[in-house]
Amino acid sequence: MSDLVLVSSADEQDLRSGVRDMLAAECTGQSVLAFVSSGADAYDAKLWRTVATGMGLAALLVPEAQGGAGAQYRAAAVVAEELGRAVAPVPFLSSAVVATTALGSSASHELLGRLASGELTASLAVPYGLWSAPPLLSAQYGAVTGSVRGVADALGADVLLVPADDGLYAVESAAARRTRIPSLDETRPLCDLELSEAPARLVAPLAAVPRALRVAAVMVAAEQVGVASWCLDTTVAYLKERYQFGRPVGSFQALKHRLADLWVELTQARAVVAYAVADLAAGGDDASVAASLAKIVGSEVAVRAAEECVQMHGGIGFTWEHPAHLYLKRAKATSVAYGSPDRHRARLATLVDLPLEAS
Amino acid sequence: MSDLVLVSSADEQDLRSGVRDMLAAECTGQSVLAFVSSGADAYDAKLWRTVATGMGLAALLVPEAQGGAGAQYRAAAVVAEELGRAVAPVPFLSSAVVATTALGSSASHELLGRLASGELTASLAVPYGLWSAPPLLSAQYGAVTGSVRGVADALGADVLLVPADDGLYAVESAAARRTRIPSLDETRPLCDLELSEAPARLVAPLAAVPRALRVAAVMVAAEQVGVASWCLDTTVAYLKERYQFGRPVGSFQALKHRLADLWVELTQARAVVAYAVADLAAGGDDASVAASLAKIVGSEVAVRAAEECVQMHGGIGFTWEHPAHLYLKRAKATSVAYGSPDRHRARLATLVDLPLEAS
Amino acid sequence: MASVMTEADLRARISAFLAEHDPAAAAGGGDADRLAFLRARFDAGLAWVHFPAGLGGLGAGRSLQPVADDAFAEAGAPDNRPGRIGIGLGMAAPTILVHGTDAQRSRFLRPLWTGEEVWCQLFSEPGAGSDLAGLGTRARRDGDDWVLDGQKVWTSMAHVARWAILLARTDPDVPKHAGLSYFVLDMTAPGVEVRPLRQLTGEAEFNEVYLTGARIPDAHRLGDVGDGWKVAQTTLMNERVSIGGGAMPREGGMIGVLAAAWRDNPGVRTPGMHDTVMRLWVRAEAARLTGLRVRQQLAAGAPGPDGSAVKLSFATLSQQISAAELDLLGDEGLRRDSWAMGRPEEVDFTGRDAGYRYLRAKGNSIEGGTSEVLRNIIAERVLGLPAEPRVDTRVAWKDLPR
Amino acid sequence: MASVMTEADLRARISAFLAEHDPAAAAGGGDADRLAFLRARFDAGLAWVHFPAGLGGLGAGRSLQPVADDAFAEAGAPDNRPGRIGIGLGMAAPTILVHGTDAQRSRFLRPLWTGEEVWCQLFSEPGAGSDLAGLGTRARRDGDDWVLDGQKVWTSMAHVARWAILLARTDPDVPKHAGLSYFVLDMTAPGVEVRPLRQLTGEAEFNEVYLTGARIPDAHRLGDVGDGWKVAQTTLMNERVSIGGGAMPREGGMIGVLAAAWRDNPGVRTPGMHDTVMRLWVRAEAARLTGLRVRQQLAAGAPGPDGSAVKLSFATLSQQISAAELDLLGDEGLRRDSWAMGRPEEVDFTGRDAGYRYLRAKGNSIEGGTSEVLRNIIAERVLGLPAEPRVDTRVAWKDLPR
Repeated sequence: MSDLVLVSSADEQDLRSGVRDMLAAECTGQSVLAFVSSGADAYDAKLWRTVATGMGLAALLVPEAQGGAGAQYRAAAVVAEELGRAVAPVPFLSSAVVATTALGSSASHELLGRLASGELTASLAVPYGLWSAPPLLSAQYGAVTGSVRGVADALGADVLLVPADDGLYAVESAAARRTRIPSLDETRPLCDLELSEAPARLVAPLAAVPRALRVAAVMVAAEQVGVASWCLDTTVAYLKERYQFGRPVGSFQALKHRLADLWVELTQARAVVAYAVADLAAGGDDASVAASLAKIVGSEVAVRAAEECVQMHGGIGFTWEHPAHLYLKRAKATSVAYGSPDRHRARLATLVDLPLEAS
Repeated sequence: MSDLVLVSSADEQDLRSGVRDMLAAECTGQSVLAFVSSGADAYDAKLWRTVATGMGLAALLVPEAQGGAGAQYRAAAVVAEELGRAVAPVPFLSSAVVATTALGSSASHELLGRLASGELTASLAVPYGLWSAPPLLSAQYGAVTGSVRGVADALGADVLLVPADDGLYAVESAAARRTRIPSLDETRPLCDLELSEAPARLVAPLAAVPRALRVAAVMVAAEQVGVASWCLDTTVAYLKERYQFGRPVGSFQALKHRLADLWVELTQARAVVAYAVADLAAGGDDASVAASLAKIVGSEVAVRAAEECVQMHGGIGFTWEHPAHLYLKRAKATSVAYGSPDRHRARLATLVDLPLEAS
Repeated sequence: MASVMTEADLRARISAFLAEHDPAAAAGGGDADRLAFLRARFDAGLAWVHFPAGLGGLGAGRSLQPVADDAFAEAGAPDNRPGRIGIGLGMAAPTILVHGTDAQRSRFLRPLWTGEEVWCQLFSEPGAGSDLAGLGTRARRDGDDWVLDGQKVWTSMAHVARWAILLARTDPDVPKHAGLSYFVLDMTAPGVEVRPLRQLTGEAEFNEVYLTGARIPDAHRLGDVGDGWKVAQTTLMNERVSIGGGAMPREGGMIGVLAAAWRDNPGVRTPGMHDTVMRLWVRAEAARLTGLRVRQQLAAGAPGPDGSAVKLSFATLSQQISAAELDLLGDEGLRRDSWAMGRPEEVDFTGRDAGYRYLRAKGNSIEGGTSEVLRNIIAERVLGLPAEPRVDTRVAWKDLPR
Repeated sequence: MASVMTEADLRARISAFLAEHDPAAAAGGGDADRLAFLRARFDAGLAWVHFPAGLGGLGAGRSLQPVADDAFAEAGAPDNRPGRIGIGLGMAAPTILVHGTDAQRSRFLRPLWTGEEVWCQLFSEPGAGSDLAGLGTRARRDGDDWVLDGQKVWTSMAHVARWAILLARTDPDVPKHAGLSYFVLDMTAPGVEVRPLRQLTGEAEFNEVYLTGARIPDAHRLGDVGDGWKVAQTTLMNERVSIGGGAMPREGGMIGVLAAAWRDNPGVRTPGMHDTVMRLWVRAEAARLTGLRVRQQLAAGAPGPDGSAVKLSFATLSQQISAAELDLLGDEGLRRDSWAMGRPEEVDFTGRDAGYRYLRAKGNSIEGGTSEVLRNIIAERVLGLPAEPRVDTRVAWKDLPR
């Protein structure tokens, strides 16, 4: 496994620049703030068109046979990181990563082509914090019944992928009752779902779910690296220009040391995520260990970076008008998404033979 | 419990000054270093005579009927703290606290008078890290057989108090084979004991052991506060006089903030230990919770303070010639003595109804 | 100078007062009854008993105040809603008492204590947070008035306050600490504009206050011109004493919320979270016992520096505990009650939902002195460590880089 | 400037060399055979292949060095015991290569590489640790010699070294960085006294070196008079690169020791310790992957600053992991093998007993640059945060407070 490539290729660097430039123009702290403050939409539809259709990024994990770009995990991770850096309110993670991966496990499906083009979005109907087996709804006679709490991005999705008795079913979202929950991170809103004999098609085996969750853990970790990296960069820039006591605040050693430690942690998180992504791209020999590692390290650095960002901005970091809180909320919410660090450490213990109980 | 007195009385302050002044003269960093470097003795006999007989401090926890001062927990804690501050190599904790408390549970015993006068020392023959039920030796026909590993201060003790089948037995230490262990903290040496039909007298019920361990946890925590407080004071003094970059090193903000945090932790440890001692003195309504709290908080602050002391002294703190390492070793060794913080947190969880498992 | 008032004396006075003024009737009556009762209590010297006679007190020892408060509470008397007038009680009043003229004391203290007039504090500015002495709001002398221009921020209660204590720069040509003066501002005066300041919880507890040619009569200056920094020390000292103060039972405050979440949700327990909860429980109990010990030191007349430890660890703990609660609850903890912009007059750090608690706790290490400033204070004033090299204390304020 | 040497070229040369010099015979023979083989390898340019021809190298790319080392190792050739001559290889050699005269290079590099002559480093002083540029050992010119007086400390291998690289003050009347010069000292010269420095583990890895009128010919000066600080940067840069460097498998290093202790001692497991072990396992694996990525960046010719992250986290982790091992083992972990004062020539941080590992790890955040200095470097050079106000850079060294 040590021959996996952990550094970016030139193509990946170009992709990163392209996405970052686009987001700098179309997804600023102020625009996300306006999106969140209005609370009206499920996601930023205009931005999503640019991301999905304009730049073709919804197709990254769709097999080529279904009109996609093939399983381009390395590219998808670059996109996830940049979208995290911008706390972009678009369903890339939920639709283009999680739902697409779940569907991709089935031999082929026409839905995939429509997801690849950005024409439709889909959401896997599981609780946002799910990390093990999903709660199963009941499926009978081509219809699904039951409820799921706290589903990410289901509010704006066209299609819901619902785990039920004997497989994963596709349901038109209009057939479900969806209740929006005021959620800690309004850039990725949650809603509760109620399905009552909703017409459904079997689209994949249930085994698709754990695989999708594993990919989700890695991609959300890439996103978290983006969140942390915005927080660190923004804090450093602010501390260079903010003067107190006749000095730039960034010259105070206690803050410098904390930021140095944070940078070390971020550097490590980059390496861990790079490893998990490279492992996925190479076929996933170490996928379970790598995914848990990435989710733990990514979650911890994102939360710490966002907390330091708020604290080191002082009063202004505590206001609604400064975007720091968007990152704090995203960081904390994604830290429990697809399993908290604590859950993943427990899983890892089993995987690496460090059990709590004597065997 | 909130009417317990957590501040020192004038008498306690006088006692503290007296013990501290004596130790400043008779137990310096250099003298302890010389003691440890020679590795010859089990404890500093001359110092112990001053402490035990000269100042009468071995009698503090001996009931008045046996020639002692009564159960003066508050005074004993002051002494333990000051002895910790000086990493004094004397068996106050093991003989005058642990063994004395264990014996004191019996109605009356002539041994107590001899311990009170400092004429004899005793050691409870349990592993230094014991925190629950002791390993029991076998007792038959007034003789005890078996072995115990890693007993504190047994090497220099005149009498061993040995938990065996049906009670606590007193054994002349000459009747045991004692093997000294090179121990992390040579100011409180450990040894292994082998007893082969050693003549023994039943002196107390087995219930004496957990009670002695509870008192031990509190008194070792007081000692740890003394260790931490020496480390903090010494580091602060050094950083005021040590210049690097044309400035006193103590003017560097990163170090200042770490020391401020350490001071906060020490302030809290003082309060927790004061509470545990006050509770003991008042009859021990909350003794189990208070002892575990004190042992956890005391252990953590002592280790942290000693580690910071070594680090902030830079190179000189890593040498044998500077006494900082004596405190580091004492702090780390006492952190596992009578149960590590981790063990005590587990116990506390049960005591305060925060169980891991669903009930 | 020992107080001549004993606890028995005080209790006798209170009994006599209550015999004459029916507490239950006042509590059950209208606002006017309530106010009449409070005014009478003030006039009887039973408001803050350690204040001088004639100003709501009896010149008694500070330690007797709980006796009075408890006695009135037990009798069912109406209180002055201390949560709503905390700035007046905790900061303005002690400052007016020490630095005010007789006229200022007589005018301000009684309606302050009864709650008729709410106070706010206009110190912080967008450019002067930790470095309060660097503030730039200008006060220019004009006849018998001062004319104010500038912007203040983080002002709780400004939208309901009648008066503000305010720090402004009267001389930009001297080093920053020397050019400040301290005023009482009428919040209803022209040129005072209050705007809500929404915070990351969604609520707007605080305000921004814009001063545009607002006038303050010189008679409302507290202390000498140029002595503002000294006067402000009295205010800030009292602020620090009041934060994180009250006595609490075991599992009081934020740790009680986490402990309840643990007990109520056996399904989400893991060994790792158990360790986290236990570590925090121990830290919280240690902090609580420290608070208890600090109060005993205060009562014994030996106020050690441990109070700063209490405020610092309060902030750290409330943040760690509220974060652990979210970790424990997982996605269930992400559900908020609402993001609507409320304007709460009293703040409960342990209230609402887990997300609110987590977010609100972020303010605890910023408001009332950042944790960083507090660590500096501990390092220098408690441990006696040397100050950093200063570049801002000998230069005229106007020449400082900013 | 691209190297012309390809990997295939290099392999061909090595094969040719090995055909002429029997590696197995050299390894199995006496010291003289061993030495003859190493000298021949040096003369063939196969010692450090990125060094110039004639100085043990071929002017090849640095990335080809592992090819040579692996090939010789596979062939069973004797090595130069790199653990024993690390200071020569890692610090003295690159400095001599960059700053030395031709005569110095010819004299010193060959016996340095073959291990005939061991080197040590005389930089740190009791009064100059983190602030190395503040050092006070004086070098006074006397004819063609320099006369040295002062005390150096933390010198590993001084008791077996033939040569030392040494930094001394040649001009105390200028600011501290400007008054230093860099020398090569003959450790066998009169006036050089080496005393073992016992450390808290009980061992004496290091020495103190007292210089009392020791003489150095001016021909053994490296770089110009007054340029010592600049020359020392080459040395220190190479030191940092070499610390915490080697590739490791998962659970290599200290974490493997802790994991084994966990697996071997089911009786001492608790949920709390499990959480600690898992947290450290994750951190160690993250640090390992970071090291892997740093090496890939280096190989790709893009040496990012992540190397400082590796050294800093190595120190933190080795301390936390060794502490956790003691916590896990309880009183069994307090049993040491011995407190006797050994004089190890090579150090294994993961060796001996748990107590040794805990104590020795304390040095990891001090030796080779404290963690505090490393954090300053990261903050200023990587993050670009502003320096603190400096009080020591414009004053003559002799006038600095100390």
